Amino acid sequence: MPFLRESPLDLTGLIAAVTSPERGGIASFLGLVRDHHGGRAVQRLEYSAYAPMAEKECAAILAEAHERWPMAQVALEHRVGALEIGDAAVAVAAAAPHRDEAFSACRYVIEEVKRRVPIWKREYYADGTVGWVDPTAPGGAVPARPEAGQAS
Amino acid sequence: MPFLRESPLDLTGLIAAVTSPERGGIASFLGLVRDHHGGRAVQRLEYSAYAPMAEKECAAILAEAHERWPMAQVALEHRVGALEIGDAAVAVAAAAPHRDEAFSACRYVIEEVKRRVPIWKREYYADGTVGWVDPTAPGGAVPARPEAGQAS
Amino acid sequence: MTPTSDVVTVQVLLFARFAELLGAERLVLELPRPATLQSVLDRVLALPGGAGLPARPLLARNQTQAPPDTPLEDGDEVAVLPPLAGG
Amino acid sequence: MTPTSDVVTVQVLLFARFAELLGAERLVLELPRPATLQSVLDRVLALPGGAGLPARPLLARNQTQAPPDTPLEDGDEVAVLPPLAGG
Repeated sequence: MPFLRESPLDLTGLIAAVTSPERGGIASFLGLVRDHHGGRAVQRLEYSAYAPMAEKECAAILAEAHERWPMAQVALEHRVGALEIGDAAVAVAAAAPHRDEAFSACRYVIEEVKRRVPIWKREYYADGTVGWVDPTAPGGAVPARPEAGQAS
Repeated sequence: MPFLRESPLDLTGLIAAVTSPERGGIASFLGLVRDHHGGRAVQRLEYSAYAPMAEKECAAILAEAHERWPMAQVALEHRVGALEIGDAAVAVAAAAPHRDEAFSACRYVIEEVKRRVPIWKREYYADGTVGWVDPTAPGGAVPARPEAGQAS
Repeated sequence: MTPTSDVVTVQVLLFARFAELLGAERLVLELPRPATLQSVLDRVLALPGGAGLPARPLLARNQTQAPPDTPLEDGDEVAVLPPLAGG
Repeated sequence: MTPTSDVVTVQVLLFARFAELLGAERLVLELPRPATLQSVLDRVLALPGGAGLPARPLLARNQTQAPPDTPLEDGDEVAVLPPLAGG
């Protein structure tokens, strides 16, 4: 079961995968491609990944969630490749007997995915420029200068 | 748009209703009917409501969420009537530009629904008894004595 | 009924276990002025089956939760609410 | 290559903006023993385009993040990771 997907994500399927008669609370998260970023209009984007490491990190994150919330069952998918505005980039579903565990496990997984999984995002802006998103950059994640003419 | 529903809940529809190109983070919660409660096997249950007040409370809760997280859009449904194990009893979807607001708004709404909305749950147990769930009862929500012979 | 009537007539709604205990989902009560939610509760507790209710259940006036000392007007809708169990 | 060889050969993977800056997604480097992730980074920073990289990027050895002083063995897979942007 790869966590990285080249086809559209399926939150309903993830929810079904974690549901059981004992686990009555299901918290989920869906991250969609927004039409703007740092004040710039985004038209589309591409996610790329260091796939083998990304798969290992995702598995490790789910194992940690299961260790911290043993009653919780969590499923995760991350899209890679070309995405349009409104497409789901990441989906997490966490089921547990009680909602507190479900929310905590869901939140833990999405935070760790953002923090640890080697995935990169290239945004294509409405003005024709492109940029690699850098969440660690001071003053915003979007490159200050257009990169349209940059060699690749 | 009534919040109380006599037909199956539709989380996918709720998510679609709150989604927009600016709101890229969607947190949701689904509460399903579990097969046990307080150590007793549950076969099915019935939710009843003080419908006009329940509708007003649900609307008030969403208005409060919108006031606290102005960028968030939240949708809510609660099932009433006869439910089977695994059926969705409550569904909440909260979309916002950032996941922190989405999770906070989603959590706020489900907590307030449980705290304030006049809805009652009658459980039918595997041993043939029935009971009204009382979350405020000391030592558990399930009636200690069978009520099978009780007049209604 | 004139504005100077010395009684208020209210509709009382009972739900779930309370409706079962009292064998009714709806009552019409006439109460001497000044009437409050507590006046309704006292009457309900004194009805057959009323002893099974808690001494301080949640109360609502016109579909909004309210404290027992809330005054009532003629035509108000009062609800006596068992412990909530939604969600 | 024998166990006593005085060099280690590692594969270096570059991603996203770093791959663009260096014009390559994969390098094979021979490094004198003892080699560490820092040794790889020093070499990468000295390549054409390497000056555009940050001085302390995230590094991974065999698909696990590791600190710069991590020793390398022959055949290791090293990755130089731009700021992560998943989720």
